[in-house]
Amino acid sequence: MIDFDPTDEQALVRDTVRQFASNELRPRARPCDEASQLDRDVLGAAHELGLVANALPEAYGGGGELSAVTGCLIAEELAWGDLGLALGVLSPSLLAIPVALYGSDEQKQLLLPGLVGAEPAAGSLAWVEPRFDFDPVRPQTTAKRDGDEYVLDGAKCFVPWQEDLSHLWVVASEEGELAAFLVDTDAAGLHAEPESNMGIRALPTAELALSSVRLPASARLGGAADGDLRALLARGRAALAACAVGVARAAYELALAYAKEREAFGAPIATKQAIAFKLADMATEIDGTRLLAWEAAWRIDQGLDATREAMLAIGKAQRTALAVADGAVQVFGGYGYIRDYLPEMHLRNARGFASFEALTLV
Amino acid sequence: MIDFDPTDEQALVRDTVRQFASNELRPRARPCDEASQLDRDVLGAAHELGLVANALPEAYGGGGELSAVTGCLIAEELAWGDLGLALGVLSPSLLAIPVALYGSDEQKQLLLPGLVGAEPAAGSLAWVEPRFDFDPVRPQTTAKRDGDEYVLDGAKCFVPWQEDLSHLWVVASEEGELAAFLVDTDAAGLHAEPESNMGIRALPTAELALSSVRLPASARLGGAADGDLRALLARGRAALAACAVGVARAAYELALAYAKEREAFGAPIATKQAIAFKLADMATEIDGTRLLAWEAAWRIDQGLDATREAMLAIGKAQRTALAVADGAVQVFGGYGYIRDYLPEMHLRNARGFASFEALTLV
Amino acid sequence: MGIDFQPTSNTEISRAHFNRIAHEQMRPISRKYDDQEHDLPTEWVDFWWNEGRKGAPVDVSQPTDGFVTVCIQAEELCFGDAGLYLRMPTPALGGSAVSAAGTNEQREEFLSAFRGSGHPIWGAMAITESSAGSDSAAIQATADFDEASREWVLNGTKIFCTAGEGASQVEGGFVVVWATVDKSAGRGGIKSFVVPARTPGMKLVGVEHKLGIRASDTATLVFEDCRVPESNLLGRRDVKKRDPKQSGDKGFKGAMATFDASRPIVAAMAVGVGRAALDFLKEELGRQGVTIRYDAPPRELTAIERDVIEMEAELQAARLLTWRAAKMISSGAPNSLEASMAKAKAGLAVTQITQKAVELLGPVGYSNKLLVEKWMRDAKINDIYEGTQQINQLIIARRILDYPSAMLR
Amino acid sequence: MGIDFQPTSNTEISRAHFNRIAHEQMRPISRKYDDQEHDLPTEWVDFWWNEGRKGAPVDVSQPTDGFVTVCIQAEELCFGDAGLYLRMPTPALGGSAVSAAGTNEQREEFLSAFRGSGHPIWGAMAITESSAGSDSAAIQATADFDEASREWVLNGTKIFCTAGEGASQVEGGFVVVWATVDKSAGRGGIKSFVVPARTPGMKLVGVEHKLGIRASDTATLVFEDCRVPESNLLGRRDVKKRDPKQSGDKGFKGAMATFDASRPIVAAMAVGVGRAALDFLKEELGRQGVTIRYDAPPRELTAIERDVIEMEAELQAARLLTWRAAKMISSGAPNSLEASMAKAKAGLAVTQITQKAVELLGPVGYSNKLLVEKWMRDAKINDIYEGTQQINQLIIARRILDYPSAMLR
Repeated sequence: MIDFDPTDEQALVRDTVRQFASNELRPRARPCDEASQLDRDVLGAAHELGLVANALPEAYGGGGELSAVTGCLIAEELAWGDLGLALGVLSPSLLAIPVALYGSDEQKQLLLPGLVGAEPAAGSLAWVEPRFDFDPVRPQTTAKRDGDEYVLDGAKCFVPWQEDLSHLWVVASEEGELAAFLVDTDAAGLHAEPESNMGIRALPTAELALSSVRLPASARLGGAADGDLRALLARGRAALAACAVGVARAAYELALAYAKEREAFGAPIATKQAIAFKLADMATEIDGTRLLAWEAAWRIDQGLDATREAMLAIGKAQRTALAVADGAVQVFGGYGYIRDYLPEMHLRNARGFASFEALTLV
Repeated sequence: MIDFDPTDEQALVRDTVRQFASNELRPRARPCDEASQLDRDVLGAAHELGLVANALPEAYGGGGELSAVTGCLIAEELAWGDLGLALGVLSPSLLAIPVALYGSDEQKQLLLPGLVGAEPAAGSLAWVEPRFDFDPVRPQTTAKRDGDEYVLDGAKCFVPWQEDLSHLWVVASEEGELAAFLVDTDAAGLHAEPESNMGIRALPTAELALSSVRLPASARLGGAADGDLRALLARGRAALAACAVGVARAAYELALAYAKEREAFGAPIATKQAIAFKLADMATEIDGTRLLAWEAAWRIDQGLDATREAMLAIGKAQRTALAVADGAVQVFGGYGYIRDYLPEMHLRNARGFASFEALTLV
Repeated sequence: MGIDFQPTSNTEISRAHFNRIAHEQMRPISRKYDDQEHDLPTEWVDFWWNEGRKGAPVDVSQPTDGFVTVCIQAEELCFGDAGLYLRMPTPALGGSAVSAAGTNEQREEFLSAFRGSGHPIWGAMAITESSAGSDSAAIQATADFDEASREWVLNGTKIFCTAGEGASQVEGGFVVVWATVDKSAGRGGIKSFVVPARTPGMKLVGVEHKLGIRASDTATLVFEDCRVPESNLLGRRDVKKRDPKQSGDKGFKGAMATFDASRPIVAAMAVGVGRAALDFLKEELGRQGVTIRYDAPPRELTAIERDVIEMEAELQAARLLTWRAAKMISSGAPNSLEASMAKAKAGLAVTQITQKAVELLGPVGYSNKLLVEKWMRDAKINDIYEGTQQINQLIIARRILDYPSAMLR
Repeated sequence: MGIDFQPTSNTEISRAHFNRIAHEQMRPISRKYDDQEHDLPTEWVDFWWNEGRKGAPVDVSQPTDGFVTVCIQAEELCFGDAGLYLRMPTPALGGSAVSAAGTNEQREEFLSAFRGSGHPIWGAMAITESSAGSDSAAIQATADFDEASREWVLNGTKIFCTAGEGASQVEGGFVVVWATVDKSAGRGGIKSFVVPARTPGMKLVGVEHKLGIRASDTATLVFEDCRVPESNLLGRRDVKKRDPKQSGDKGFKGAMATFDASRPIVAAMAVGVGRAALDFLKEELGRQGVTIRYDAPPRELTAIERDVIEMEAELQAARLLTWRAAKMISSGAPNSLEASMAKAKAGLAVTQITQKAVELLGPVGYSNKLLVEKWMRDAKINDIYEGTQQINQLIIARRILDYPSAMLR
C-alpha cells in the first residue's frame, strides 16, 4: 500500500541522526571545510552510533538491518549536517557494503569484524576516473587475469583516503565486465596523490594511479562468484541523491531563516514575492526529489532493478541541490558570497553531485 | 564601428511596417487564425508596400535593396502584428530570394517580373520534411539526373500553399549535395495535402508527396551553377529568429498592459514582484535575442559565413518566444487560456519555431 | 507500515480498468471533440453514465490506496483525454462541496440522482468572477434572504465554470454558487448555495472557446433574482466577521477544504496528460530506432535522451508529490501545503513536458495528425485553473514562512 | 552608420593587447592568488603600474568604439582573472565618482597621482552597510560639519568595500564614502566624501574570506570621527528633501550615474569570466575529440553539443546587451534600463555557464587542477554585487512599467 511515512524505528533512527548532525557535524562544517580535514572525534562519535555497523550482517557482529531506505534517511540527515563530514562518517560502508552483499565468506571474515569493533575504521572504494566522459559501467581501469593473480592498471579519482585507510575496493573492467578488487593502500604499483576539489573539502580524497598492481585471485569481490556492481552503482546513486537532498534542505533552511530575519526597505525580504516564491519552489523541489530517492531505495530493498529510478533520482537530485544552493546564496546576497556563512559551501558541495559516483553506499 | 541603431531609411521602413502590422495584421490575427486562412486584402496591401519587391534586383523591376538586416527589421514588425499573416505576406520572397541570389538569368527572367507586377503573387519553398529527425542539410528528398531531366522523390511539409501558387522551389539531395528545383504546383507525381497545425493557422500550408516528379534540367536553381543553399538556410534562420522576436514582443506587450490594468487584492498585479520580474526577464531576453538575430543578419550582409550565428540566433529565439508567450498566458491567468485573447495564439505560434526552417527568407 | 511504493492490488485493478477505458473509449474520439468544440461527446457521456460510473471491478474485501487510488483513476482518464474527463456526467466539484459542507439531507437531495437510473446529469461549482480571479474575498455575487418566501435570492455573474453548461441546463444537475450575504464581512460573508439546473433566474450566457480541453464546457452563468430555498445554503447562515478560515463555519471551510482535496486530483489529471505525451514520445522515438539509455553516463547521452530522462524525473516527482498529498487526505492529515506543492509542481512540469514533446517530435509533433500538440494545449490549463502557479506558490510560501496572508500578497 | 557588429581597428588592437596581458600576466598566477587569499599579487600590481596602465597601443588618429572598447578591455582582463582585475592599482569606482560628481580641482587633487610616477595606489567606493545592502536610503553612516574647523566628521561602518584595503592603507589612494548629512531627508541627505588613505579615524577592520575573486580585497572600514576638509565633499552641500533623483544634486545623481556607467563594465567583466570557462570547455572537449556541430539538426545533437551551443548563445546575448548599454553611454543616451538589463543578464548567464562548464568536464572540472572550478566561484559575484539579480530586475521592471519605486518594492 502506497505510504510515505517511515516506520517508527526508522523515524527514531532519523531523529537520532538529525540530533547528531545538528550537534556534531554542523558546528564543524566550516572549520573542517577551511582546514580540509575530517574531525577524529566526529568519526568516533559516529562509530559509536553504529550507523554503518547496524547495516552489517549479524553473523559478523552487525545489526543485520541493511536497508537502502533507512540508509537514505540517515544519509540525508548527515549531509544536512555537512556533506564532507557525512561522506567521511559513512566511508566504512564503502568497504563494508560490497563485501556484505557480494563478498566471499573469506572476505567477510577478513573485513567485517574490523568495521564493527570498538575503534572506527576507515573504508574506501575507487570507482570514478579522472575523465570528463567517465562511464561508471565501462571503466577504463582494467583487471587482467595472469595465472592466479590479477593485474590492475588505470587511474581513479574522488577516492576517500583517510590516513588510517588500509584496504579499499577498486572497480575495474575485467574482460569488459565490471569487477571489484580488494587493494592494500600500500600495494606495489599503487600511487595515491592527495586531491583538492571545489567542494567536499572536509573529506580527504586521493587520485590513484595503478600500474601493474598485482593481486591474488582471492582479492576479487566474491572470489569466483560475480557481484552485481550495477546494483551497487544504483545503491550509490540513491545514497548520493539522499545526500543531495540533505545539502539542499540545509541551504533552504538557512535561506528561509535569513529571509525572515533580514530587512530591506523596512520589511523582511521574505515578504517579497521574488524571495518567497523562490523559497516555495525550493521546498517543493526538495520534497519531490526526496520521494524519487526513496523510490529508488525502496526498489533496491525489494530486490527490484533500480537502474532507471536511481538514474532519475540522482539526475534530479543534482539539479535540485545546485538550484537550491545557488538560490540560497542569492537570498543571502553579499553574505552568501563570504565564507562566514554556509550557503557558498553548500553551492560548492552541491555542484559535485553531477560527477560523484559511489562516494557512499546504502 | 559597433552600432545598434538602424539607418534612417531602415528606421523609416521599420516604422512604416509597424504601422501596417498594427493597422492591417493585428486586427485580422484572430479571425484568420480561427478561419485558418489568409486575407486577400492584406496580401494586396502588403504587395503595394513593396516589402518583397524592394529587395529584388533593379534590373528586374525591384528596389535593389536586398539586406538581411532590413529584412529582419521588417520580419519582426510583421510577426509582431501576426505570425501567420506575416509568413503569408512575405511568401513571395520564398520564390524570389533564391532566384535573385542564385538563379540563372533565364530563371530570373521567368520568375522575378511576376513578383514585382501590379498584382500580388504567391511564392513558396519546400524544405522541411515530416520526420522528427529532419536534417535540413541532408534532406531525404532526392533529385536524380536522368538524361536531361531530374527526377524528384520524397516528402515535404510546412510548405506555404496558397490557391494561386503556381511555382515553388523544392530542396532535395542531389548526389548528397543540397540543390533546389523549380516545380509546377500541377506537376505530374506531385501530390499536395492541406495541413492543419497547432499554430500559424492563418497560413495555408501543405504536405507534399513527390513520386518520380520529372523536371527539365533547367529547373535546377542556378542551372548548371550551384546555389549556396546552406547560406539560404542561414538567411531563413535569421529571418525566423526575427519573426520569433516579433511574436515574443507582441506577447510581452500584451502581458505588460494587462498586468498594469488587471487588479487583484486591491492593486494592479504588475505591482507584485512575481509578475513584475517575469516581465523584466521577458523584456531582457527579447532584446538579447533580437541582437543575436541582427548579428547573424549582419554577417550575411557582409558576405561572411553565418551558419553558427544563425544557429545560435534561432535556437535562442525559439526558447525566448516560447518562454515569453507561455509567460504571457500565465500573466493573463484564465483569460490567457481562452481564444478571446491573443496570448494562447502566440503560445501556439511560438512553439513552431523549434521545427520551422526556411518558412521565410531575407 | 513504512515507506511503500507498491499500490494495492485493487489500485492496480482500478488502474488497468480506467487505462482500458482511456484507450478504448476516449482516445478514439479525442481529436473529434477537440475539432468539434462544444459538441456534447454523446458516445462518451453515455458510456460513462451506463458503464463507466460503475467503477472498477475491485475486490471490496481487500484494501485500496484510498485517495491515491482516486488520483490514479484521474491520471488514467486524463491520460485518455482531459477534456472528456471534465465532461463526464458527475457531481464534480459541486459534489465535493455538498459532501464536505452539506447536511445528510442535502447530500441525499442533490447527489442521489447521480446514482440513479435517469439520464446523464452534471454538477458544477461557480466561484470565479471577472473581477475576482484568485481573490475569493472580492466576490461580488450577492445572496439576499427573502424573509417572506424563506428563499435566497442570488444575483451576479460567474465565469470559467467547468461543466457549467451541463450542470445548469440539464434537469437533475446543480451548480454550487459562491455569493456574499454581507459584503462588509469580506470572506466571512461568503456562503455557497446549491442552485438546481434550470432554476429560473440562472442563465447560461456563453461557453468559452479555449486553447485546449475543448470538450469541456467552461461556462459563464448569470444569476438574476435567482431564487433557491433556504435549505439550499451549504453550512451555517450566520456571518463571522473574523476570517472564516479561523472560524468554525463548516460552509466556507468545507468549500475551502474541497480545494485541498481537489488540488491533488487536478495534479493527478495533469500528470495523466503529461504521461500521455511522454509515453507517446518514447514509443514514437522507439519506432524511429531511438532508445533511451538509462545507464549511460550523462556526458555520453544525446540531447533527446537527456531530455526524456529529465522529463521522466520531473513527471515522477510530480506524481509522487501528488500521491503524498492524496495519502494525507486518506490518513486525515492536513495537507494544504502538500496539496499546493503537488498542484504547482504538476502544473508546471506537464506544461514543460508537453511543450518539449512537441519540440522533440519536430514537424510531426506540431501537426494535428498526432495528439501531442493537443496534449500541449490541454496541459496548459493545469498551470492556470484551481489556482494558478502563482497562487499555489503563494500558499506554499505562506505556509513555510508561517506568514498570514496579510504579510505576503 | 547603421547596425554594425564590426569593432574599430583600435578596439581590435586593444582587445589583442589586453588578451595577451590576460594570458601572459594573469593566468599564470590565477591559482596562486586564489590559494593565497589576501596576499598582495605583487608581480601583477607592479606590472599594471609600470606597464599595464599605459593602455593599448591604439592609433590615436583613428576612432575607437568608445565605452564599448572599455567594456572589451574589462572582458579581456576578466577573461584573464576577475580577482586580479579588481586588485589593479586604479581609482576604480572611487575614480568614477570623482570624475562624475567632482570639480576640476577635486579631479586634479585626487586622481593625478594615479597618473604619476609614485608607487602603486588604489581608489575605492564605500557605500554598503550591514543594515543597508540594496537600500541606499537606509545608510546610517553620518557626516557632520564642524563649523569651527570647516571639516566633515564621518562616523559609521562600511562593508563589502572592493579594493578597500589598498585604498584605505596605501598613501596616495582614497575612498569615496557615502554618508548622510541629514537622516530626516532620506536619500536627499546622502552625500559622498573623499577620504584620503591613512586619514586618522578611518580604520581597516577586516578583509572578507570569499567564495571567489579571492585576490580582491573586500574590506570592512570603520569611520570614527574621521575628519576630511570641507572641500572633500563631492557635489552640493545643501539637502534636497525631494528624492535627489529628481533634484539637480550633481553629487548624488553623479554617484548614481556612476552605476549606470559601471553596470555595463561589471557585465563585461562577467562575460569575460564566462568566456574563460566556455572557451576552455570547448578547447578541452576538442582535445578529447568532441567537436561542436553548428549545422546539425537539434534532434541529432549530443547533450554536450546542445549545452555548448546554448551556452554560446546566452553568453553572446549577454555580451551584445552589454555593448548596447555601453554604446548608449558613448552616444550620451540615458541607459539605466539597458545597463540593468546587461548586468542582470550577464550575471545570471555566466553563473549558469560556469556552473555548466564544471558539470560537463566531470570529475576534472570539479578539481582544483583546472581553473574551471575557480571561474565558477568567481562568476557568482556578478549575480550579487553592483546590485543583485533581484535589484536589477526591480530597476528593469520599474522602467518598463513606468512605476515609481514606491509602487514596486
